[in-house]
Amino acid sequence: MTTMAEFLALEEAVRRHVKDGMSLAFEGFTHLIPHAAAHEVMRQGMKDLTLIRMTPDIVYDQFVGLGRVKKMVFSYAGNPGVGLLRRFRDAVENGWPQVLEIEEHSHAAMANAYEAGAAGLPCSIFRGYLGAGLKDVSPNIKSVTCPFTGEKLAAVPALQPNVAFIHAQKADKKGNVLIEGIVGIQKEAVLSAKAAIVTVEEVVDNLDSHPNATVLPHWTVSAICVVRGGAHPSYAHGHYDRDNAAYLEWDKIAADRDVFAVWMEKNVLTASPDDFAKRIEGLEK
Amino acid sequence: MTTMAEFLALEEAVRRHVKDGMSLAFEGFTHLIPHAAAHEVMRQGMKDLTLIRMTPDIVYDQFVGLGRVKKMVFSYAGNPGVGLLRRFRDAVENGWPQVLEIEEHSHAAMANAYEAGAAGLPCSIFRGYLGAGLKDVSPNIKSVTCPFTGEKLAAVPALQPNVAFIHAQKADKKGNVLIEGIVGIQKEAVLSAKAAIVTVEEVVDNLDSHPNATVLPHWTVSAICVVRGGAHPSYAHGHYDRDNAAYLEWDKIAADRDVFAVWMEKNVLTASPDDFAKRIEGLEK
Amino acid sequence: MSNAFTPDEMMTIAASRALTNEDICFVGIGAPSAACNIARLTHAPDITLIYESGTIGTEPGVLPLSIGDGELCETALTTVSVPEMFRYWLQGGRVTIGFLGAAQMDMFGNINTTVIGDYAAPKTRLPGGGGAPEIASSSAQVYMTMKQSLRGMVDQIDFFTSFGHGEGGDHRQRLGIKTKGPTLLITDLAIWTPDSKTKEFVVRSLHPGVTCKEVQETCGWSVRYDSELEETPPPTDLELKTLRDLKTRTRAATRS
Amino acid sequence: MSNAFTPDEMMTIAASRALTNEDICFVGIGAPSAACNIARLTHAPDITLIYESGTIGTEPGVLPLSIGDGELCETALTTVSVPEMFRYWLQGGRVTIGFLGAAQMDMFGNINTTVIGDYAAPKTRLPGGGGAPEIASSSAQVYMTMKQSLRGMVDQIDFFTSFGHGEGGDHRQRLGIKTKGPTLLITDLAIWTPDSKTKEFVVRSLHPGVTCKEVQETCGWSVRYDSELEETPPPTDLELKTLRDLKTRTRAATRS
Repeated sequence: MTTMAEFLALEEAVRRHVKDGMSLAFEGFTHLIPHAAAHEVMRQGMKDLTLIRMTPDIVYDQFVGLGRVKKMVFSYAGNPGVGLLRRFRDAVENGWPQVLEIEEHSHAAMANAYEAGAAGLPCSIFRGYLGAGLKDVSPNIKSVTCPFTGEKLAAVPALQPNVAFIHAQKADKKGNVLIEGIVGIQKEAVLSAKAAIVTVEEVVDNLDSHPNATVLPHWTVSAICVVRGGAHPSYAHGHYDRDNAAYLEWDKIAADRDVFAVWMEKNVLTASPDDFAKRIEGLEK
Repeated sequence: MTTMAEFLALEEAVRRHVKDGMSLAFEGFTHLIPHAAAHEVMRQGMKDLTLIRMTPDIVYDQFVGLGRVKKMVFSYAGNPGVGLLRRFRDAVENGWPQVLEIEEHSHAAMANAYEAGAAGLPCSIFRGYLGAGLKDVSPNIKSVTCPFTGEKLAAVPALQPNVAFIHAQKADKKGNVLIEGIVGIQKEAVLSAKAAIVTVEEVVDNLDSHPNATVLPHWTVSAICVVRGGAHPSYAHGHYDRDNAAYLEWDKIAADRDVFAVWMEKNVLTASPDDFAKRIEGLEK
Repeated sequence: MSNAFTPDEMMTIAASRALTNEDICFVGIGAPSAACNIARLTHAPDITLIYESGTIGTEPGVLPLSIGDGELCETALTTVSVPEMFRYWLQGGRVTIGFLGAAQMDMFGNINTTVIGDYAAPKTRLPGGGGAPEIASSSAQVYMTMKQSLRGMVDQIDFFTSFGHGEGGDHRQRLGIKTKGPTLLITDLAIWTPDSKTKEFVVRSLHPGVTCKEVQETCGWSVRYDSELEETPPPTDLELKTLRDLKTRTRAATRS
Repeated sequence: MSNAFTPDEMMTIAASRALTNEDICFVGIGAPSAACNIARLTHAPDITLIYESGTIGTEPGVLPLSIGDGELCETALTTVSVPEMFRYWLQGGRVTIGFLGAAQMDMFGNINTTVIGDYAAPKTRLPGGGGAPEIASSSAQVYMTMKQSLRGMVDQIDFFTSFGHGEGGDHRQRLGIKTKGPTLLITDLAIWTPDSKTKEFVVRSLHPGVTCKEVQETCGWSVRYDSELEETPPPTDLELKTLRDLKTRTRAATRS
């Protein structure tokens, strides 16, 4: 995918690039989780989504609880440092508010699958799933035999989301994006996707980082949206800390269908991207 | 491979880790080429070597001209910015001073093969060699069919050198190694090898770099040897420039078997690692 | 400081003792993370701790709440991408100890963190495997730590999230797995290692004051004991102080 | 400055004109590198230049001597590892133009930089393919530039280092190659593009003062000309000054 970054309001970026039935990846490995972008998609009402993520957490619990998700592709569905995802459980165990199809992998498999997507390959091979049960329940885990050694390796298809969303610390004025700290799978998510929307803390004249820092050139990104605090309640290395109370609170909110609905209405469905800046007050570095 | 870095004199590191008949990779992509380490191996007389490198240049021309190389595995054998490698040509075209077996790949194939070695896989798959002639002359280029799409992909076996040699800017006192700038294939070369010898410009208290900089932990390195200027006539980003005159001069030295022999005797076989510091005078930053 | 200690503290400290300065340890969150950091803060200052978020050689001052806390990156030697972590560092065979917790395990060290009940229609949907399937097969050895309970230590796990010794014996070799698998289990009551032949976990040492009866009452399979059963040395003052200080620092940091 | 220009200068400048601000160009060393940088310094300041050493979005002040000069890294937006370059950036389908030189090519844009003579017993051993085999198949299009000579532009190449249009026609599609392959050849005498059907390179434009006879005398196959043959516009003053300044800066930097 070669594209050209446009600076857009988040509302407009989502309106232009996201449609019902698409596969979306909101990536972030505990760090830099694109909450603001996900909330905007929730507000605009897109449904029948396939949501992809290694570590779906609160934000996917929210999508699932709202009934927007047809299928989830993932490797670890938990509330980090807290416990289980209660809306996700309700969907899988009780089909509420609707049945949720799942495609489950290991982290190694998902990481390899994104990597293959970024590399333009149809699949990835790795030494994985040895003795593990997932390969018996997932049709997307196959094997390939090494033509040199005869070793049987696991194979998974490349991930190629319609749209990848990430949150990053900075973009420069041309739209080049810098990610620092725990960089996770974000570069691969962007490079594997057909379109990529990046929310950033700030736009600067010059990225001014290390020659080998993780930078996404502007022509790999479809839209850049400035949303200060857009990763809240997760954190942005060098900008603000994780809001741990919010993660603990989520466990209570998500425990009850009605409490969840009320909370979502107030904090997501009738809120705006601008609200995130307030949420990081007191957490800033 | 898990090992523990020892700080050694280069002479001792080579003596301990290198033996006749081994496969050695001296890596560096124009930048940070480990000339000093290669010269030490030449001085200690190891022979019947399999030399692996994406871009064998002057230093492999020297090994070949000395008759130490049984086989060369490579993807581009040239004198960078100058032209052909004349000792290499003499070996391939005339079998002088001895017949040279070659295993030739594309850059993409070699990069993938090192990557597979670093990743502990027996082979790598990629979209490569389409219509290209090398796959008809190399037994180490096979194919694998994607189990999901049916696409036929190229496959090459992992590279797993006995010893990898790289030159780096810095090590800290524990032996952790920092590489900055054009990092090439050096990390993969070290991680794919059974042992790794790293020459460095200097040892510092603290690497003090970017969180996502290219760092090799001390337990991935067998020996660290301080050799200031050890990449000469190539360059070390932040330390000294390329000695372009030396590359041009090599074209003349290597053009003649006798001139080559005299030059090697004086500048390599009777020289020492300490000579490199003098060679970068006037090129330093 | 009181000399009394909780079973939880004994568990963490006993687990920490198994680690050495030479280990490259792939750390699971929770109990494994505490044990690994106590080792680092006491007898194994040079141990290398790796978290799957990409942080290598990390030295957190407080216990991370998640696998990707900023603290892990800020104190790390270097932080790599997640695909690199799984490809070069775990699959590359560089990890000496994979340290895992479990929701459910059996006597052969097979682990379930996926579902309670049937996979397609689970009674309880758990988070899933995350890194565990390949940590279990690619680490040179696997250490495990969990609190004993009849729900946790079961005769039959509901799902093979990650493979320990399978049905026991040479089951790993038969599947072509070259690593050792689970070689140590530390619970809040005892230290277990596998029988060299059957690979069934056998109690080798009881923590101070623990009885065989308590071990059996909290374990879903029929427990085997070493003929020369030992008693785990109690926590030293240093170990206990280090653990409690770490927990205090962690609580303070989390609250702030 | 003289208005006179050399064929070499005309070649570089004509090649530079084919590039646009939107291009992501994978740059071969030598003539392609000069053309790409002239484009960047004249009409296409926003072009993205990538060199296979890992440097992305590089803006060298002087022409690099090699594919991995420090100048390329120092002026780059970012520098990635070589495996990442070939996997994510080239194979990932992000390159719009692969710009290659050649030692030997045929009328279908197939390139040989491997051997003159037989592969197993060559008359002349050349450097080999380097990045070219996959640049030729993974870039959306391939531009080529070389000086004409009977040794270089031959009826049959000795080795298929990289694949252009093979035997012509739909040969690429038959091999499952989805990219366009060579779509432009700029020599010191002319501008060539492939026949839409046969894929044989056809001269579309002669550089100022060049005759068809000169083109044929320096080309090893029977040359076809466009029925509406054009004349290449001569270098503008700005183009010529930019190129000469760049060469002067490069010479000064190399000498120092």
